Amino acid sequence: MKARVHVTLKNGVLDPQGKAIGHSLNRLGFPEVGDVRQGKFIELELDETDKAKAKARLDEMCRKLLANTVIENYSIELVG
Amino acid sequence: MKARVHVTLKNGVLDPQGKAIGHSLNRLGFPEVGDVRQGKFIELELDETDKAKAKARLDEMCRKLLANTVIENYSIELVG
Amino acid sequence: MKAAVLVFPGSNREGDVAQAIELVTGRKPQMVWHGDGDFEKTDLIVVPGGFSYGDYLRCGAMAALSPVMAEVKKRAAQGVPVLAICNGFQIVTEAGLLPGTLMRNAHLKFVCSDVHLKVETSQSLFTNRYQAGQVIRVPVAHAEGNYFADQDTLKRLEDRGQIAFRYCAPDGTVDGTGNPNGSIRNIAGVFNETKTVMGLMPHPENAVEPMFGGSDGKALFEGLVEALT
Amino acid sequence: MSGNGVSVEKNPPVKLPNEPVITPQIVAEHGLSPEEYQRVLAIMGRTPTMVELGIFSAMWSEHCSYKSSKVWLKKLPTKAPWVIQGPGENAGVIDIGDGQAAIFKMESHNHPSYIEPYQGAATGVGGILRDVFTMGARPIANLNALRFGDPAHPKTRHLVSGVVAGIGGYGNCMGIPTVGGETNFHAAYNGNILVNAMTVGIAPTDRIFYAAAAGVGNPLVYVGSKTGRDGIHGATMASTEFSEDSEEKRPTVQVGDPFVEKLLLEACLELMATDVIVAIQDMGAAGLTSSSFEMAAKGGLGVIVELDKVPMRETGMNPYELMLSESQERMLIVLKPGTEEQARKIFEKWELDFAVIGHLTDTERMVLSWHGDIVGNIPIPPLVTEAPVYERPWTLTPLPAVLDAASVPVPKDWRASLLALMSCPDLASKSWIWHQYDHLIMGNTAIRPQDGDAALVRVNGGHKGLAMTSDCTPRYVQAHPETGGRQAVAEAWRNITAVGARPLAVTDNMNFGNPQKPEIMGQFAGAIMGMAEACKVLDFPVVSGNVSLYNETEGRPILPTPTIGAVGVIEDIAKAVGSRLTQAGLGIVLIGE
Ligand SMILES: Nc1ncnc2c1ncn2[C@@H]1O[C@H](COP(=O)(O)OP(=O)(O)O)[C@@H](O)[C@H]1O
Repeated sequence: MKARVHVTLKNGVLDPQGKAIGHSLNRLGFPEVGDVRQGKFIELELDETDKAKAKARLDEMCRKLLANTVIENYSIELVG
Repeated sequence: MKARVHVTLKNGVLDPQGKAIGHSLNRLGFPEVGDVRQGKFIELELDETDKAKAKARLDEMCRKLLANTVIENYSIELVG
Repeated sequence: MKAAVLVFPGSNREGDVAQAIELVTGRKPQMVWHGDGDFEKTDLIVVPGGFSYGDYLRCGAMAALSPVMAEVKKRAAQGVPVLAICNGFQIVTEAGLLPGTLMRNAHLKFVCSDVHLKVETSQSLFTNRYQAGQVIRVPVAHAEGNYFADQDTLKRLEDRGQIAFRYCAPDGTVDGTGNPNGSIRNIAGVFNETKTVMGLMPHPENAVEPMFGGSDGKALFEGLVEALT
Repeated sequence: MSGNGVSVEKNPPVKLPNEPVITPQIVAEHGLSPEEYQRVLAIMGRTPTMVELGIFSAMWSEHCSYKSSKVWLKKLPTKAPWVIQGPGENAGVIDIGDGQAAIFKMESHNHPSYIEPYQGAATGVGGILRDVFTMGARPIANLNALRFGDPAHPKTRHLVSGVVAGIGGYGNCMGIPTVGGETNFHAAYNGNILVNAMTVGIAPTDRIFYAAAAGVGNPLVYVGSKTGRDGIHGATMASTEFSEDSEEKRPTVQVGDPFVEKLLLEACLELMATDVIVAIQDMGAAGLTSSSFEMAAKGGLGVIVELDKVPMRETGMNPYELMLSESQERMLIVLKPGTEEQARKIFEKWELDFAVIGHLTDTERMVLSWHGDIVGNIPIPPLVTEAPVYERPWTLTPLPAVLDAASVPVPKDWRASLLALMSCPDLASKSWIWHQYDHLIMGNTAIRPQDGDAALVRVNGGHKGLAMTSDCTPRYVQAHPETGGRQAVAEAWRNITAVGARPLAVTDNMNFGNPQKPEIMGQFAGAIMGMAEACKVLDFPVVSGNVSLYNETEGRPILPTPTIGAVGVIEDIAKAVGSRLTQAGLGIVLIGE
């Protein structure tokens, strides 16, 4: 089974990367760009066939390693 | 309008970060994790209402700045 | 030799390289702000180390699109030599002046340490004061120095003698032990086809005085002076 | 301008929409005791507004007011002919000859680093760098003193890797070499790690900048990053009640942006090279509150802050949040009149925010306005003079019984003992840490980590060098605080002299448990007495420092840890000596008792 995890900064947490990207785009001739936020996107191959179980395990992985829940949110998606 | 851009490494390009995450997960007690790839996820606010136009502009942003097309692929999604 | 050192928001080794150039030439290089698309004529352009634009998104990506880099590309095409160090190397690869790319170090950590380099050729502006095969000691300081290029590119680089330096053990053996970041084929620095542009991750500018990290990097600047004066 | 200044003083503040009634619970959540709140009422002569309460709470916090430690800190010697500025400014300043000054300080970021190790440590480095460059110095070196829990504790690995990456991440990007520090492990730090960061900078002695405001009518200018809801003062409930959308406005961890700080450093130094600054102060803990308050108080003046002019990162921010936000990479400057445009140009070149947010008055009051309404109006002098100061009860730790050396068994296998010592985490090589720090940038590092008892950094291309070190052995301090405090100072002194430099001055970081416990207060008092004695004997004044109390988890305190940072000078750096054995055949000599 394949899983996709998105890790994003919580609302209100400063995102220096996103800010810098937004600035650059504006400067490069894209004035229509407003707020920009950058997150992580992680794709994992899982040796697991049970969807519910996979989801529970992924949740644990996110809390333990993939996301820093003090400042980040995460979301999990199972594909195929 | 809001847009979401995913930037991922091309197949065949080594992904040290993904590999390290995979290793760590294995070590932390998730032996079911196989290959891991890490990409970027960028959310942008756009001051643009025309979908086709927005898409074309985003494509340009990706080629110019957001992705390094020598090693990365990108995909664009418009939301709301 | 007249030199120009570029300065981007977030550059931080521009002073180090300016100091090294002053040490060998006796004159201060011209410092060029990233917004200056039009700067005085020079014999050498240096793209220094640092964290241009915070190294956000991808190292060097935003700097590569600055007005000054458009001008650097133009002048490089006319044959003006470009020395690109560390973040500078990342910037010029993003700008397409050199092939390949610099990825996150294989161990994912920033590494600051002396490394040994094997000089691959003495046939260039940048390396004429060294012997091919010579081992020199200079420091590295980076988190994204893991050189990568596809197999075709690598073959082309090797065939045309475009590898400048490789990481090695103190005795010159090129293997995993001397490689600080996982670079493919231990590549530490490369040339463009005409060998007028050189990019390298290590910092020869921080190895120009015996008391401060050794002086193995000094010959690089002396060689440039000799070739360009 | 101050034309409306007079009438402004008479107006009672306007209540903001949804402003809660101040209850004893809200007061307690602001960390004020009932007795302290009575002082607030006496000073104000009325019930404070929420933003006013928040300001008192911040200014009278242990962190800003030093209420438990002040009486003791006075015992430290702070003077010497070479001291230009002792404690009381953003950092200490000493004369190192040739018209140059060394400016340095140490500061803790213990609690934030435990919650979010990368950002906590990174913003700790950012804060101490600002303290030093605010005074006009270009930072030339960083050090850090770290204490973690037992290496076998499940959280330790995560904390160590995050803290080290955060310190490196910030310092490396700023381009300041991190040349030294110390790292120890002990189970007493399992739930409360220590992250103490120190910065040393250099400035010309005639170009040092201070925080005291001057000149009625002079503009108050905000520069740097925008203000967000970062690390808003502990009063969670108060600030959520204050807002319509509590999830959105939750107080959050401060995130550092070293890239912006690098721009801020260059912009400030560029501005300092002109002649337009009257006073300058970084916005550290308690942000806009303490910076504006301190500038006005030190200058004996008043200030009007127009909060709606503050650059904001988020929508819907209110005065309470703006005054208490701990967003990073911000500075407050008082400019000479009419120089605003000249200054603005510099900050805009560096792509930083710049806003005139108020001006100085002669009223000795801090007046806050919000879209034309007065929302806060506090008299400044009594908030300083009437601030609580506690002489907390203390019991000195008695001298432990002397251990009889004969009672310690002689090791059976010397080789095994040596290996056991060398592999214990406290003694093992720390190269895995300092290799992650750029310790060579600037090209002035003459003695690198591990190559000497102190780091040695050349001053601006000349022949002079500065030696620096940080030292403390907490288990000595625990056994007997006075001896431990003395020993820490003596060790720092020895380390400076060991590289051939002359020790000049000290900064310290007092990390202790809950001062309301007499035995903890006794540790603090003992350590101070020991330090004071050693500093006096060695003519080694304390010129800056920081106190971090309440380092406890579930009632269990950390080891008492008075970290000593020291700086010394060597006239000819070529004469320095390291500890690396450079040549075979040389003799080894043991000196001392
Ligand atoms: N342990 C100490 N020893 C000596 N001076 C101290 C100590 N703790 C604090 N100080 C001094 O008290 C003043 C206030 O410290 P602090 O609040 O940390 O400064 P800031 O908030 O401006 O960074 C500083 O000048 C500092 O040098």
